[in-house]
Amino acid sequence: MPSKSNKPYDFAAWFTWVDNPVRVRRVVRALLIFCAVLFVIDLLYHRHAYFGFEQSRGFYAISGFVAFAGIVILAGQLRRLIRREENYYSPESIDGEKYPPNELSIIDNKQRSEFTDSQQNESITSRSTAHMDQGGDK
Amino acid sequence: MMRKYQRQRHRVLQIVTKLLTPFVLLFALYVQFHGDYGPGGGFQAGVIFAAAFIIHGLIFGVDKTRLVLSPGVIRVLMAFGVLLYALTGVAGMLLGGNFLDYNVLAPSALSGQHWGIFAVELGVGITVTSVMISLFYSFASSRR
Amino acid sequence: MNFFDQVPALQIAVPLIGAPVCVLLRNGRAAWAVTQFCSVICTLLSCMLVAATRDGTVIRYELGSWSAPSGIEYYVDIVNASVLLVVSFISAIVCLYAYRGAEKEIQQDKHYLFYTGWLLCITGLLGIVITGDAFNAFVFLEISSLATYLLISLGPDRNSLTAAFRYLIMGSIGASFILIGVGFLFAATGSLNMADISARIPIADSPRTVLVAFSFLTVGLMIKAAIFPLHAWLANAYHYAPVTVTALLSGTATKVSLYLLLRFFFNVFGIQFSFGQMLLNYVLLPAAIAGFVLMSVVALYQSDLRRMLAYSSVAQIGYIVAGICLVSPLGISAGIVHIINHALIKSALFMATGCIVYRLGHAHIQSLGGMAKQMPITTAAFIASGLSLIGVPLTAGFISKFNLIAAMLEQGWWIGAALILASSLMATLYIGRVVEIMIFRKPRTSTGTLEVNEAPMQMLIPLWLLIALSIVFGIFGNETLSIASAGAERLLTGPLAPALVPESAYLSTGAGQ
Amino acid sequence: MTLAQPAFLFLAAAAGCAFIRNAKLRALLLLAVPCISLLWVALLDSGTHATVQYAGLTLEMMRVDGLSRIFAIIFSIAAGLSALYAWHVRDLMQQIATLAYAGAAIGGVFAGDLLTLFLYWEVTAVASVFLIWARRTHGAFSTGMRYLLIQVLSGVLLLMGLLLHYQDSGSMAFTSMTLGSIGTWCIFIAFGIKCAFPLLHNWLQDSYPAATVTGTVVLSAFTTKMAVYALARGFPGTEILVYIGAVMTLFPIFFAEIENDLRRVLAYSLNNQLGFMVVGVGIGTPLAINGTAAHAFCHILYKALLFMSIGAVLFRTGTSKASELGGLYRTMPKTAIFCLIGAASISAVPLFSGFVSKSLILSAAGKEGYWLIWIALLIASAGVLSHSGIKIPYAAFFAKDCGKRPAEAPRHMLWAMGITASLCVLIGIFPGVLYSLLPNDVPYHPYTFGHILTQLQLLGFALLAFVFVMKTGLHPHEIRAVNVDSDWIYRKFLPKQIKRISPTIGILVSLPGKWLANAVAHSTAQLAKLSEPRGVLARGWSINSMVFILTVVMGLVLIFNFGKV
Repeated sequence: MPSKSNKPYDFAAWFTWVDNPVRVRRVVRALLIFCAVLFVIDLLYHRHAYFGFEQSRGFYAISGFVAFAGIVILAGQLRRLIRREENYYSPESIDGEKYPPNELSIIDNKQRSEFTDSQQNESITSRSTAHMDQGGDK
Repeated sequence: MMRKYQRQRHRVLQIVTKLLTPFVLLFALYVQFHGDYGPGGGFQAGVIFAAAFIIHGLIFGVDKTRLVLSPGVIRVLMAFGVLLYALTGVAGMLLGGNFLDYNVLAPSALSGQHWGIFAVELGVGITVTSVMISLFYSFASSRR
Repeated sequence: MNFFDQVPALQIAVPLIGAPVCVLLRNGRAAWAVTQFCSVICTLLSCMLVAATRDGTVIRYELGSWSAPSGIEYYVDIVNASVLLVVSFISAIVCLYAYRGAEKEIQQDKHYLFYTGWLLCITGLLGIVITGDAFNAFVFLEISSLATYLLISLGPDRNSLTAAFRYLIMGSIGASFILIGVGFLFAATGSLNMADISARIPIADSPRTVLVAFSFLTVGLMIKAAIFPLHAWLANAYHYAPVTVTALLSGTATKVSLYLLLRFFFNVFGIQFSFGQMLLNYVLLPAAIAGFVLMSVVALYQSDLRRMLAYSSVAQIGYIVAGICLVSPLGISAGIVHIINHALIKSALFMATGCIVYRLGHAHIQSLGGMAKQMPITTAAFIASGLSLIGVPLTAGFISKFNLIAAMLEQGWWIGAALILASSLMATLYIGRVVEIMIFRKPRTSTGTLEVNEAPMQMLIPLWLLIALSIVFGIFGNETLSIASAGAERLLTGPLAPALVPESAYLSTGAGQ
Repeated sequence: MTLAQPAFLFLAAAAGCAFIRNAKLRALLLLAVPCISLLWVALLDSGTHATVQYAGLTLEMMRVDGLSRIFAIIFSIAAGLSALYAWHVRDLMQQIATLAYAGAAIGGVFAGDLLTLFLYWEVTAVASVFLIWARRTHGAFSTGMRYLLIQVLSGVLLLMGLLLHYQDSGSMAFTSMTLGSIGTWCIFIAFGIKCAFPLLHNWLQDSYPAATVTGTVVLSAFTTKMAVYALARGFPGTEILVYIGAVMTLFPIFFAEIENDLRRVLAYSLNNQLGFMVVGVGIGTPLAINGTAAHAFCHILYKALLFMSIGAVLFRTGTSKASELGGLYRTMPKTAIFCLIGAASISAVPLFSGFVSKSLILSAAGKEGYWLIWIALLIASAGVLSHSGIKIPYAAFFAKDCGKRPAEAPRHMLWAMGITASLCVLIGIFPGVLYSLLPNDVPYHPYTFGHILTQLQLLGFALLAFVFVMKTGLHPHEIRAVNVDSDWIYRKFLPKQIKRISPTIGILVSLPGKWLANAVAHSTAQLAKLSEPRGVLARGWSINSMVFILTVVMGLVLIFNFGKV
């Protein structure tokens, strides 16, 4: 198995942080700081605007937050109304059926299934040895 | 004797038919060839001519009639009649007239008409005869 | 005598002579050769006629040199010259196809009969079109009908006999109606020559007799042309006849009846009579519209390809009739264009179906899966002609559909135009359904593969010839359109004869030999 | 050679494809033709190039100007990229359909008159359906049928409209029209169907998830953008479009948010992006039209990129359902990166292509004082971030681990995605290139400090909101379900009603007589049943009934004839 892992660079390493709550928290904190800085700049900088309401301080920040949250919450409510089971229209509709496998090239890469949550190290070399398969099949 | 008149019940009919047939045929020919001057013509003559064979078939059995006039011959006659008709028409064309123009068939228009009608009526007569007989054959044979 | 002067007579004489020759030869192959030869000659002859009449010339040929009102005359103008060309061309192409196409469907020992029937049928059809004599048209109608019954009954299916018999009954009723109509016309006008009748109708003693004649002729021709409520014979006949015969008939028989309808309506009775006082629009137009809407729906539900195409034919005839009923130059030329185009399209579709039947032995739509793999050229042919039937741009079908809708809108007939569009939507569906199955479905056989080969080349070449032609007509639509509008103009000018033949010149009754 | 045009190249190649036995060679052809076409389009001079006589009309087959050129360029690029993406496809039907479809779309934008437009309009409809049917399932068949029906309906409406318009105005020319006559309304609705106007939009969400992996990428580029082009050409400045567009930007985001099938999410998102373009057309100022063209250009690229990445996921895992996916970054990191670039582009993050095009439309709306519309677009921008910017990559590549460990996308797909992604980034960084292609000469600078600031604020706080809804559990979970849209009316409601009503009608009319009842019940509600092979209309009628009908017809004819005498 390790024979396959001698690739020059593994881009997956860029994303391992998403599975680490500690580092996610760190990223969220960075985002908070970034937003705060933007907000402060907005208070200081006089923007050119088309409409009066657009001029008000923090307009974009508030509208971005409210719009996003509003959409998600409203959509959640909408789902209650329009949700149906998958073969609602017909058991043979595309929602219910499987994509015909002969059109695909499904490869479940067993060599890489060792890539698990426990792996925190972004360095490429850390993947060179075999790991216990901990999270591959949960 | 027994072989010749198998169906004893119909002996009278059979003999009368035998006697009548030549006259029917003769009458048909008269209607045929008289057609260009008086009432008559190929259609009527053809039917009468065929009637002779049909009555023969009815009385003596179709198999006997088939020996007299085999379906192959009928088929040839059928085609020949139509051909005669059509070729007469074409002959008119080749001789410089229109299709079915009899005037040009002979030196004088009158005799041309005569010959033309003669040929065409003969064609019609032969065709009608053979079609009638072949219809009779096919109906008679399908009943068996 | 100039050869060209004899062309109208040769048009009929050639297949007429060919038919008995086929009987005499008693050999399938030889009979085929004769039929092919005659059809090609007829095509060339009708090409000459079209070329000669395109500028509006009228060719009148006196049969047996008997002058017109008493003798039979052949009357050729651009309208029937183009129909002659369609009939003989379709016959030539389908005959080429029949060399292999008919070999499996028709018993070997009946082949020569088949070709005899074929030639007689063509003789009759060409005769109906070319003649200028009402009674003679009936005679030719009978010739073609009898030959058609024979051709249908030669089908491989047991049902083909029943189908032929039903057609026989309905066809005979239709023919009798036509005969009655012609009889009444004779009673009213004292003439059998179409040109003469058209001149005499306005001065006829008894307009009621003319009315009855008109009614009988209309209904009789409606049967023969399979216009909607009187179409029922067509589905069975097309379904159970040998496919080769269906390909021939779909391109010729109904078209010829439509031509005769045109001729009687416009040139014999006159527009004023047919469409003005007669209220024909209340019978024929609703029938046409109901036809193309309902029959398209029906076609959508068919499980057999031949039957589906048969119903689609009835729908397409509805288009043609609707175009004619508009009584405008655009409408009539749309009708004539569609007569030509639909003949090409539907014959091609039936020929493609014939290729399928040749290899598969049937044409059940659901069992056509895997066709594209095994018979790609046939499938492509079916798609190409199917697109033309739908009326996709660049195909012949589009030219007709476009002009028909344009003509409808010109008259302000919204609903008619919308219904045509709806009907063409349904055509999309019923063709699309078949195409999807042919290309994307797996075969229904137990092995999962369709064990057939591509149809023989002798069948595919004529098929593609026809398709190529319909594409050419689609791209260069001006050519057919100009012929059709010349025809429409001719029809709209009214009576065939410019002046009334004096009563004294009229000899006696009787028109036939 | 005046007639020659890129569209014919495509169509000829499509026809030629059928005769090439080697599938690799066909794939090469598929790739080569768009490249040639791109060069060709770039070198074309402006003006009318080909006029032909067809069916008694003078047709302008080839009109080149700024608007048609930019659409033709992006269509060529999209065709090339999707061909590269589809390098592995060996299916002849799909290859032919792709070429014909792309060619027709390019031909459509060069059409100088309505009839030529109609011609290509129909060809796109017919060619594209094969990309759906090529999935080869029953579901794909019925979806394809619905798709084809709606597309052809649009075509026939266009045909009817152009004929009426021709009668009203005496001109077939495809230029700016004003709504008013029935003809122009027909044309407008025909465009609207292809452009997926609200309530006419279902075909889009219905069909795109049903197409093949590669087919969806191809589909996403052409039909709708051709309609946008047609609107921009035919109805610029038509005010109703502004409102239609605003609705289009808003309503799909809610559906996209809760949709499970990621390709359908993208289809909703496509609909929402079209809304921006339609608003641009509706405003109709030179800046707005520029915005529409630029946005179409960028949108084709990043939407193709997103469809490609989700297609790659589908290709490797066999599903594109959010509920079945997650955590795929582990083994498909490159696809994930490309997907993120696409997501950034569609969300209009500065330095990505969406930013430089969308702001044109927003600025145009602002300049013309459409404040309500402007707010709608702003909300929609947040919505885009939510479903396309976050949901798509998050659900597929991150979120919880679904346990699947598919291999990375095949190399040619990666190349296709890579090129598309770099185009997105390049346009984002160097907008001047794109702007130089735009039809109207209006100077515009997207990268002003205020603009970047506001956009970053909008996106940053929207992201914050995402964190908020995730933490509070308000974010809708990904569950296996379908959501009914207005297609419910024709897929569920109407069929049910017809079934329900038919016996009622039968009972109602049974009072006057049973025969009549049957006749009415059948003719109103059970036409379908009548038409089945055993149905009354379709089965072989007996001679009796044929003759009966004949008598009736004869009677009618006589009555009508003699009624008048």
